[in-house]
Amino acid sequence: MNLTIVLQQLVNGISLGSLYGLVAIGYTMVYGVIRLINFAHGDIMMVGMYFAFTGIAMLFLPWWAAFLLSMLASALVGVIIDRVAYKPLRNASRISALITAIGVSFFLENSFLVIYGGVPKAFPVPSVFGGAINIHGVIFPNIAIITPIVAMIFLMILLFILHKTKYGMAMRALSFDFETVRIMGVNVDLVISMVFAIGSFLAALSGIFWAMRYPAINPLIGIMPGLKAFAAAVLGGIGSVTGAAIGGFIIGISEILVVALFPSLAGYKDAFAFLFLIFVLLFKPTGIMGEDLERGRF
Amino acid sequence: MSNIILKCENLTMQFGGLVAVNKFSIQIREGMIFGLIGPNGAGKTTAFNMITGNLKPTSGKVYFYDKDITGMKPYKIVSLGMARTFQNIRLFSNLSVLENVLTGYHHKLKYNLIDTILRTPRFYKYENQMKEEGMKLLESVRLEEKANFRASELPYGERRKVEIARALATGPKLLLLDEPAAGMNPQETTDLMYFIQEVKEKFDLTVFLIEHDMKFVMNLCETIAVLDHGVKIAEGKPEEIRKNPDVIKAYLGDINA
Amino acid sequence: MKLDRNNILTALSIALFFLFVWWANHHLTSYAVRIWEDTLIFLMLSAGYNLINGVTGQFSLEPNGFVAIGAYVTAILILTPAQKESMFIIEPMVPWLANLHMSFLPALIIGGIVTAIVGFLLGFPVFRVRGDYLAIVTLGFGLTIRVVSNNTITITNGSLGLKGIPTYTNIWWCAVWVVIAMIVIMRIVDSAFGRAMKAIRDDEDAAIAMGINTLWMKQIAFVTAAFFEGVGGGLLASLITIISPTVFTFFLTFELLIIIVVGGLGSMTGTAIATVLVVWGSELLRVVEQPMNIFGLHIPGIPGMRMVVFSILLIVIMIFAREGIMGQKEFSWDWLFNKFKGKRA
Amino acid sequence: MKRLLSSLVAVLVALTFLANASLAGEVKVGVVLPMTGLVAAFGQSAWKGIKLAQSMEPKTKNGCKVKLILLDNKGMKVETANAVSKLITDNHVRAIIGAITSSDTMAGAPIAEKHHIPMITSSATNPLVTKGKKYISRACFIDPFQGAVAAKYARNKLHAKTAAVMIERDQDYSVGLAHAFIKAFKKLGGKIVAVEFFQSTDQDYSAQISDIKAKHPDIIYMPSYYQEIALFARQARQYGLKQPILAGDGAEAEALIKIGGKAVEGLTFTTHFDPHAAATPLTVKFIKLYEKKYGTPPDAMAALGADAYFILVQAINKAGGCNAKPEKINYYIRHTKNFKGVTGTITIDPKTGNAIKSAVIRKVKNGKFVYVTTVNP
Repeated sequence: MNLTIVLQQLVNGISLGSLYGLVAIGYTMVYGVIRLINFAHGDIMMVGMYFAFTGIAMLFLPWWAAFLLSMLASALVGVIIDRVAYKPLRNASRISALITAIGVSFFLENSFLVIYGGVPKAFPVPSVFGGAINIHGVIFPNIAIITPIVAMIFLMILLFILHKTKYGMAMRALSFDFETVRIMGVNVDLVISMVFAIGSFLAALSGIFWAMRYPAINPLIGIMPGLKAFAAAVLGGIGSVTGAAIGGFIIGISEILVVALFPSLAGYKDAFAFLFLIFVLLFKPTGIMGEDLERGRF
Repeated sequence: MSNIILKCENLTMQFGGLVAVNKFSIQIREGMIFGLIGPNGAGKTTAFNMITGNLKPTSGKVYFYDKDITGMKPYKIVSLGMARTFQNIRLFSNLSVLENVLTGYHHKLKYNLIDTILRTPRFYKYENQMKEEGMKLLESVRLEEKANFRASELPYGERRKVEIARALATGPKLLLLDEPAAGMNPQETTDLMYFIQEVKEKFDLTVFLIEHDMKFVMNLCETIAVLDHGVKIAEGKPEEIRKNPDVIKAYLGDINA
Repeated sequence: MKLDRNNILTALSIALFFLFVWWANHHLTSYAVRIWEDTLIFLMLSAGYNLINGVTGQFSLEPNGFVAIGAYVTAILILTPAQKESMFIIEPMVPWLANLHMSFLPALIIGGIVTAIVGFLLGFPVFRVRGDYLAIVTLGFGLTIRVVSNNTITITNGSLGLKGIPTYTNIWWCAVWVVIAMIVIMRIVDSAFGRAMKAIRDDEDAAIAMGINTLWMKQIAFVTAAFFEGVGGGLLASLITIISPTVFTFFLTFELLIIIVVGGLGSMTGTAIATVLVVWGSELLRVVEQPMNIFGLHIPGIPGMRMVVFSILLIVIMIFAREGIMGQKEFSWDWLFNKFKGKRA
Repeated sequence: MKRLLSSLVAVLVALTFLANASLAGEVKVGVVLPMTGLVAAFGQSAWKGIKLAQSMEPKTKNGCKVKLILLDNKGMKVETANAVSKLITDNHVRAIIGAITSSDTMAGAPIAEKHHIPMITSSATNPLVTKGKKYISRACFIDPFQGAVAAKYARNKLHAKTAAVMIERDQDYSVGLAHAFIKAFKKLGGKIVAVEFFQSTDQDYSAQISDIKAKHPDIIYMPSYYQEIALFARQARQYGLKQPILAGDGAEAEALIKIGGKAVEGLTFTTHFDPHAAATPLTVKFIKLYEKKYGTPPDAMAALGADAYFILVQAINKAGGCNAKPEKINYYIRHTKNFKGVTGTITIDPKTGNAIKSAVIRKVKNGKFVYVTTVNP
């Protein structure tokens, strides 16, 4: 194992990690405001991929238009899911909501299976994102470099929204106290919808970049990254947006590096994220950035 | 003089940088009704939780009859003879009133899992014995007619009584009540006062209660301690406390409100 | 056991159940018998699952892991050494396992016990967390079991799985085990242990304050569930004759979850009704995936519709009928007689 | 709630009867395929092939319609067993086509065997599928043969001395085929320098690629499915791994080229048939109709599905057409000799039920699959 390979893998891990991070943000924000593990969040990634696929390969839109429309449509799907399936359960037990979320996840997977079939689709990668650059023998695929940059930009925009706009601040306030926010005259349901919209928008973004990195998509593709992103969200301290991003990086980088350094453990790769998760929950149940599991913050 | 049933020595609880309770020390003698008062957020419930084992104190000691119970698991403390109720009544809402009481017997259960599965004579004997005891207990608090009601179907005042009965079922020597009168109207409060005195006599208890309602405490307790910002600022007989300038200062807003 | 009215009636109804099994075995098509076998095994799995999820209120997602362990242990024990030798083509099996061979009953029991031990050991770390975190951690356990069974090639034969497992399982094995499971579980529920479990479900902190050792009660529920899920896994292994890591995916857990939710979290009676409805419903729902002609109208089959229907069903139940069929209520003879008397009066 | 459920059940029961109401003059054939789940792609392909084959030959000798009853096994073993059981005792089918994967087929096999109903699988290549069974046959060759063909090609044609093998650890297909290849390659004097593992859900192979790159093998053998192969090839080429990649029949799908793009250029694989090597007149006809109906050339799954159907119908005809008994159908399936099918000339060994047929080697050239050579057994 020489230095070039380690460097190469590191870049690879950072880009994978930023994809997990983008999905983890959605988990963490939804958990922050309504205390629900949105099981279907990973599937929104898949929805984003298929929407973008439809836009490019079937409607022949330019890629940027297809991507943007896909993210907006996925945001809408997220909002609809919340309104139809989760909202009636706001006052029910958290377990009821969680079971419903599992149901929604299965519903999304299977309805896309019915609509698009189980055959993996080839995701059309725009040429800008293809190719690789070679720096002194170290090879960096373009997508691996673009991904973290895009993720960073969106993270900055999100942090700006959360800290500088009225609704962003309402989102943060919601994670502390529902009633106070309601009294303050903010439309709580609207704020929750916005949280779902933002989370789903970012999940779709992540999905699209995932699909350009691994351009074969199928209806079950969101499950694994979704679970790992959830582990990342907990690792970073659920409720913390920055924590989610950091958790994503940790999971992504360690996953790639462990396989690179110990190839014999490659078979156990999918269990790593969960071992991390269990470890964190057992020894530091609040995650890296979080303070208290029962008290969310952004 | 009777024995000291509960002794706290310099109990301290820190949450992060925040000191919720600072060097809290008290002694409670057998047969007393002891009250702990203080404004909202003074650290009363935190102090309670440290005594009952729900929270592990940052430093300090708790003794129950000279036995060091600091940091002991709550269910073990219960079996030593200390039971509690909660500020916002926490009954097992889907269980019947009788079943709620029966859970109190659990720590001295006399049959095991094998008896349960094989339904041995021992199972029937002790199960029936428990149910009889439970009914007797309910009779003594005049709730026998509600035995088969679901806990969530009872009116508020009765729920508090069931919660106390449930605590009594564990066979306590010391009963800790966390704001028993919270959320009650004056009539219910008066009833509760008599009720607490009655069970104290009947079950030969020592009672340690937290309360917000000054009148309730003044009428019921023999000794009162006052907590403010995590620090004990006074202790004494009701009339002494009433006159204590520190207490008046700490409570000013509250009393006048 | 006392010979009172209720116990006699219970014994009679068990006899009636076995009579039904005998009748089914002789008069139903082998397809119907097979679905009944599935139904009974699923009933055992979901009864255990409901003990931990519904009665004790610890929402967890591990059954696929438990079923896998039971299935593997049982399969390894009932396969002959010769079969194992011919099957392990990548790497030979570890010798002490390769030479182990026994009959079905001890194999099933050992399968259950091993699963119970794993459940016991797992209980200590996972019950340190509550609520939705417990769900995720146990979900991770199920996934880990799959990853492990894929990688411990000298024990599980990796992805190739175990093939040609002798078929001992028949409807009688399933029926007897399901009766045992239901009796054991319902007796636990109807005892001080069951009350303590329900107390934990309703309010864990209050349960602790009542002197209940909550970890221990959760462990009893978890280990009991693990035992029966392990035995169920063994029955399943011998029924389908071939197991591999892909048999025990999260999908299995999802099916059990639907069952206990439809039946009512916490009600074994509900679980029994729901198992029959869901397993048979799932078979009948095959119709929606086949092309149909209804009054001359041709509707092409839509593969995958079954799962869509099931997931919608789950969501609808959670939103509009969270209690399921039975809520937390149980059928009991007393209830039946009271109802009877009430109508007369 | 209760009322809702019971009425739901009642409707379902009614629908079942409607769906099952059969007409006279039919020969019912069950089809068990994964139409949903992780391997749905193969099931859906095979179903296309089977349906087309049925439209080409919808009737048996005496004018009976072949009625296909498709059940989805979701790619799951329990479901497969239930589906086979239902087809036999509920639908009274006389033969079954299916399932796709070896393990699913093996879960259904004991039931078909017990009821003496012939079952023919289009694509289960594991040798154990038919082992010791009297009623299970297949239209495809078996893994040891395919692995040996690949090893021979690598050693003799590509003159490879060393090979790296990429194994999809949780696919018995991949593990079995890799095992066969390694054995044959070593026997021919080759050396395996690296064995790398990955999981079905993996999409990132950079770690394995780095390791292979360090070992400098002459070729890379990756017996896996097209999606994984295409993603692997893309990443391998991106990271400058230039050795030829060799694969098995799982590689054959249009999606391989769509996903892999330039990276799969030159990729070589063993498979069941090649349209351009037009083995039989049926091949030509089938491909033409397939392209007309679906707009793409058939993949191996479709072609094999069709062959399973054609072999079965031939056997039904020989066994008497309309009134053919399952036992007799089975006899004629097992005595299929020099049948000119879509995937070539097929003979089924009466003793083992395995198809004896040639393998084809194809490669990707200019974004198309092209014929390389045929290897006879």
